[in-house]
Amino acid sequence: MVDLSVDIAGLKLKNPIMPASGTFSEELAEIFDLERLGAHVTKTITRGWRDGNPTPRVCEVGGSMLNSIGIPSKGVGAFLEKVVPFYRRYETPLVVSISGNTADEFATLCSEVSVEGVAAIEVNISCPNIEEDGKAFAIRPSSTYDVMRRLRAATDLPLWAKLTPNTGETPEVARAAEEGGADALVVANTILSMAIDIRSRRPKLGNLMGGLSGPSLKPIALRMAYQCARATGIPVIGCGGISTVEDVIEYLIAGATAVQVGTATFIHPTAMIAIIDGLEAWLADEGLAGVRDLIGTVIDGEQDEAVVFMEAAP
Amino acid sequence: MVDLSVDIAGLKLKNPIMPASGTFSEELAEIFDLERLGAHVTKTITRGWRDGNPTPRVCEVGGSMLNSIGIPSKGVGAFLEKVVPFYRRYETPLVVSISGNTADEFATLCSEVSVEGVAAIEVNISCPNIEEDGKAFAIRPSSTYDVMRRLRAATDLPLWAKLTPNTGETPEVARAAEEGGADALVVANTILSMAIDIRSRRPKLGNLMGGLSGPSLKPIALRMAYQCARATGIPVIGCGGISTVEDVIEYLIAGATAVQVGTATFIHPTAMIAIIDGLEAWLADEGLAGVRDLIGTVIDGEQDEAVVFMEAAP
Amino acid sequence: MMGVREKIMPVQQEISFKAFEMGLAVKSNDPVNGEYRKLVLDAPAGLLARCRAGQFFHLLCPQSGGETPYLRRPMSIYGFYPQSGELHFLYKVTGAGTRALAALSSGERLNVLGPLGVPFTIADHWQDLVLVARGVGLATLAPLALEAQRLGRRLTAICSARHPDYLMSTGYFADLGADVITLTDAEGTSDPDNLERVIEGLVAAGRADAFYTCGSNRMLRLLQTIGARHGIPGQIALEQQMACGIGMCHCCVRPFNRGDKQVHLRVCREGPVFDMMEAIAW
Amino acid sequence: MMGVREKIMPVQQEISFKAFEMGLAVKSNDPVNGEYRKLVLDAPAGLLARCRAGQFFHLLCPQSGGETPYLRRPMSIYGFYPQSGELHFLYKVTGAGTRALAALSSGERLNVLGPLGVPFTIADHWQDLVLVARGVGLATLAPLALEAQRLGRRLTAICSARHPDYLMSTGYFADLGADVITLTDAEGTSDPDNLERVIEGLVAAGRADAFYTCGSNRMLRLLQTIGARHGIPGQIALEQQMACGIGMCHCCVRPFNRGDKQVHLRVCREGPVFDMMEAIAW
Ligand SMILES: Cc1cc2nc3c(=O)[nH]c(=O)nc-3n(C[C@H](O)[C@H](O)[C@H](O)COP(=O)(O)OP(=O)(O)OC[C@H]3O[C@@H](n4cnc5c(N)ncnc54)[C@H](O)[C@@H]3O)c2cc1C
Ligand SMILES: Cc1cc2nc3c(=O)[nH]c(=O)nc-3n(C[C@H](O)[C@H](O)[C@H](O)COP(=O)(O)OP(=O)(O)OC[C@H]3O[C@@H](n4cnc5c(N)ncnc54)[C@H](O)[C@@H]3O)c2cc1C
Ligand SMILES: Cc1cc2nc3c(=O)[nH]c(=O)nc-3n(C[C@H](O)[C@H](O)[C@H](O)COP(=O)(O)O)c2cc1C
Ligand SMILES: Cc1cc2nc3c(=O)[nH]c(=O)nc-3n(C[C@H](O)[C@H](O)[C@H](O)COP(=O)(O)O)c2cc1C
Ligand code: FES
Ligand code: FES
Repeated sequence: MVDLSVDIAGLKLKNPIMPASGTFSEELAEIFDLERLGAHVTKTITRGWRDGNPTPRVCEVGGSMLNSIGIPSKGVGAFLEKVVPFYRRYETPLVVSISGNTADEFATLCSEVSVEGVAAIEVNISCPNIEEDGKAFAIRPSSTYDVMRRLRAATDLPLWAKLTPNTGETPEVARAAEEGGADALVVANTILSMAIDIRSRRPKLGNLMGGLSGPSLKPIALRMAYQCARATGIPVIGCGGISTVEDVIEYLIAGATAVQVGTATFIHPTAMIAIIDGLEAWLADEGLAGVRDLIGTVIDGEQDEAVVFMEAAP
Repeated sequence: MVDLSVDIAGLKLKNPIMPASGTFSEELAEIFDLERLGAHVTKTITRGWRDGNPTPRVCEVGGSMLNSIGIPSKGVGAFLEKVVPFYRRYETPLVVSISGNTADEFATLCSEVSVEGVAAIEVNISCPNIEEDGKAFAIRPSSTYDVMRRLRAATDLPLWAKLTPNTGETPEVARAAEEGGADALVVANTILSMAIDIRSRRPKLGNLMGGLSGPSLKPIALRMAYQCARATGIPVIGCGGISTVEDVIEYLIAGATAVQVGTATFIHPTAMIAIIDGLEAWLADEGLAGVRDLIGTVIDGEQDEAVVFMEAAP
Repeated sequence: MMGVREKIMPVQQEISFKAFEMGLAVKSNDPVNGEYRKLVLDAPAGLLARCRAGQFFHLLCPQSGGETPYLRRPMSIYGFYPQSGELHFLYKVTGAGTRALAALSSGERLNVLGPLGVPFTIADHWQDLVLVARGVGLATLAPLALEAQRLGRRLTAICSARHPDYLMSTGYFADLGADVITLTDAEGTSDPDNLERVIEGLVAAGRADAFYTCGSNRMLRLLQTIGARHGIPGQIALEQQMACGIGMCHCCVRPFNRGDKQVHLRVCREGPVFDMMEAIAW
Repeated sequence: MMGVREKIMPVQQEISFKAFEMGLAVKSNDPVNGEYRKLVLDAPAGLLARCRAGQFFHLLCPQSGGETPYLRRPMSIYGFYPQSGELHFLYKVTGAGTRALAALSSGERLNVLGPLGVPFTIADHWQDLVLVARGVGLATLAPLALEAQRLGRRLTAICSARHPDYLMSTGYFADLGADVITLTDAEGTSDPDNLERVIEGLVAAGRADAFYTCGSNRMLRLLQTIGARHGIPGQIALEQQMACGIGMCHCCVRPFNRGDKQVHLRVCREGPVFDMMEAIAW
């Protein structure tokens, strides 16, 4: 029997496979037993009620997708009343994703969701920081550090910081999150993209732009996961374009301790189950004792990160 | 007869289709008549001789590719002696792509290549700025502005600034390039990515990381082209993932005045010719008088750019 | 690689599985007329037993002719026949996904996810049903005729099309004992004024306890007006771009009037069948 | 959409077109043994007339079984027969691209780009040629036998393989009048020491004016040693990951010794055939 369990800053998961925020909800329990997952991760909520973006909120781009759901939210009250209790029936740890447009609001929400039944808080700092120039907190190291300090002070639960690919400073942002108090990094959110219908000359999303997810995102998010694992000492949870066991193995080798599966669940609702079974089989075939024998085993010749970054730019 | 010609800051092109730097060279003349192209764009050169990166320099990722060629260069002397004269046989304007790791070296090279037979200079500011922290000039507005000022002072030829997607500040960088003296923007270069061979546990590129190009890049680069066209008053040359006429039309509608075709030429060496013919046929079918009737015709409800950016982040 | 997907999952204590992902064999896939095709799949009895009129399946269209549709495509259940073990879809070829469907030949497998969504309901006191359909809307409304027959209700099917050649399913409705009224653009009978006259006639004759419709904006407005005028309720099946199809992603919302508020509801989950009076024309 | 691609381009003044992109029909595609397959394409005379031993084509492998190979795959010309209008490839199924090739059936079309690269050369005073091949290296070296026969040179073909069952093309070489020496791991005859003995025997017999080899590092080292010892020249065909295949992208470089410098040369353009003494073992 191979050991699929991993440890994310003290939180033990029975396997390293969990859903990505916004691509998972209670409804999936109608398709398979959610107890099989390594963790449950809820859609990002905000404190107050929000409507989300205009439709269409989704479109297809060459084997991947764009979304501009925005963050429709019923608010923290409804969340604590309905969503958290639903997940109490499972032993699987519950991770709650939150967001806020100001550090204040964000921190308040963070303490409000620090309740029994919540095992960790994922802070979606890819959302706009409206106190500065409307750019996501996680675009710059300084705003990342500032908001993480505030969030750290607001809860004793493990804090997972979810980074954005819309930055040129991934290692610096990762270090800023660690210094600000993050216990783990979720790498990464979607990358800002666009598609236009050439017949109507309208953007395919009601919101004009949206986030790219699915297979096209994988090489970008994998690079970020690798950079973050090297740049920090905290666990990295890889996320972006995972749809097969091979994708998961690639992330683990790159240095991720666990992974999140997003868009793939839209294509195959049981994708995560297939991946968990497949990972177990693959490890057994390779004669490995467990997932932990795979994590961070990339043979990279210990190249200096800065040099690597410089030289890779064409 | 539809009019395919476009004007890039005073430089008239017979059609809006040109190759992307690094994906084109004299050798292509053995496959079709290079006179058919809107412009010729050479591989980026540096002042001195450079070796380029370790092999493998290329790998495939789900319907796209990564490269870490680096910038092997024979230096400016060899370039002026061999390459520039080759293109003199064509009437098609020659655009020379240059790069440098310091503003000084970059500016010197810029004046050195300002010779007869060169119609415009494309400055690849996606290369590392080793005077700062090794990040590409075009990652930040300030370093973009500084290097563009130096380059502007070094030549009277039209300057095209080639931007990078490895930034969270595309509109700001675009404005900085314009203010620094760019006559046009080339949007964009490749995005930093990675792939690992799960059997050998080695990165698939000798250089560990490399740039993603091809179809996966399209929604990202299209978004940037749209942002740049809105943020500045100078022409935008779209680049990233173009392989069909439909892709070109999408970029033109988004606001690009011309486009560059890169990786698609590796798959079909005559891709650009097919696109030029196809564009002419499509315009005729639609009853449009010329390319210029298409540029920037996206119906975007004049949404405020900052808001759009904020709301798109999930 | 993904072979485990069709494995039977252990039953959970409190939640029972409602929708299934499975590969079904194609029995036939033939053109109905120039624009529409009917796809017949071989489906297990257990799956067909769960199907209801108005629900849909989310179809994973295969790669075909160099095109690779990525997201699933929602398709209404056009018919489900536990006796013959068949699941039917009626579809219009519009883009990459439906082109890929059109390329399926007998014996090939199609991965389907369903049944999904909220079905039509027929209240006990709705004895006379009126169904108003145009184009591919028929696909969604057709199984309602079966259900009406099963419950012994009378049904009038008003079928509208561009041209008499494009009228579909009229024989199907007639066979199930429905009164069929056909209206076409070519004959000049499908305009809103005439449609209104036809429906008002049914109302006057006491043949309209409830309306059922689908898709068209113009029809929705008209039926809402007539419904409000006479206090006649109704249901409408709506469409929206979807990703997950099961309620997770909130891609597929539409606005509805509920009381004095506007609410956003998910077409895949709270729909695709909605209260006709709450729906908002677009 | 891309239909114009195969249109004939206007001839330019100073530059003539050397390589062509075209779709060729598959005549056959059969297994040669467990690991290798032979692909025979129907090719126009004009294209075959340009082919030379040692050159390669860059193949656009189709989508197949859910896999979508993106970049082209380089394959040596295994044979070109203007009389029968055939172009042959011998390939080993290793990954997505070659799996897609293996799935091609007669009549389907394969998009090829070529012929590309620098061919083998046979200097006038090289009367006795020695070819040393293992595995798929045979694909590259085989057409050299044809050329040798055409020029009336004597050829010794040393064919090495894991097992006698995996020896390929020995009949082909023999038919062309070559002396064939087979060495296998299974029989314990393929080790470097024995190979060296065999080659030294040929040298001693005056049967080795030039060496031709391909791919293997171990063989390169051995032949360089023997070559240096006796002043015998040679050529080697090398491989490298490629993107464009025509010299534009600089993906495919390898280091070579030239004078006292190391230079980087493109396998697709300055190669795939290089001077054996300049090549650097890896
Ligand atoms: C609940 C529901 C039931 C439906 N039932 C039927 C039916 O029985 N028969 C039928 O022919 N069509 C039906 N449709 C519409 C059908 O889903 C679309 O025609 C189909 O998705 C088009 O896919 P495509 O790839 O061919 O077209 P494309 O235009 O290339 O599709 C591009 C994207 O847009 C989405 N899309 C395009 N049109 C629609 C639409 N009208 N509704 C939702 N998404 C769309 C596609 O799913 C895909 O993601 C139904 C839609 C819904 C929501
Ligand atoms: C000039 C030249 C001639 C060749 N001739 C032959 C031949 O006649 N018969 C034959 O069986 N093989 C030959 N090869 C090797 C052949 O190109 C590879 O086996 C093939 O590309 C593998 O593709 P794949 O998708 O099946 O494997 P994958 O491993 O999935 O390929 C992944 C990527 O790596 C590249 N790649 C993998 N192996 C090689 C390799 N050895 N050389 C270059 N690129 C590689 C592929 O092109 C692709 O881009 C030749 C290579 C070169 C450079
Ligand atoms: C429809 C949709 C909604 C999403 N909503 C959220 C969200 O609310 N919060 C968040 O942090 N990420 C959200 N994401 C991003 C995903 O969590 C994930 O980071 C991204 O999709 C990349 O993973 P994937 O390629 O596996 O989908 C959303 C993604 C999608 C596709
Ligand atoms: C092999 C390769 C080499 C490249 N070399 C350069 C270069 O030297 N300078 C440059 O500015 N961009 C270079 N690029 C980036 C391309 O010019 C282009 O911006 C990018 O590939 C995106 O376009 P595409 O998706 O059409 O390929 C290179 C790209 C590739 C694939
Ligand atoms: S399609 Fe995902 S919620 Fe409806
Ligand atoms: S493969 Fe592009 S230069 Fe050789």
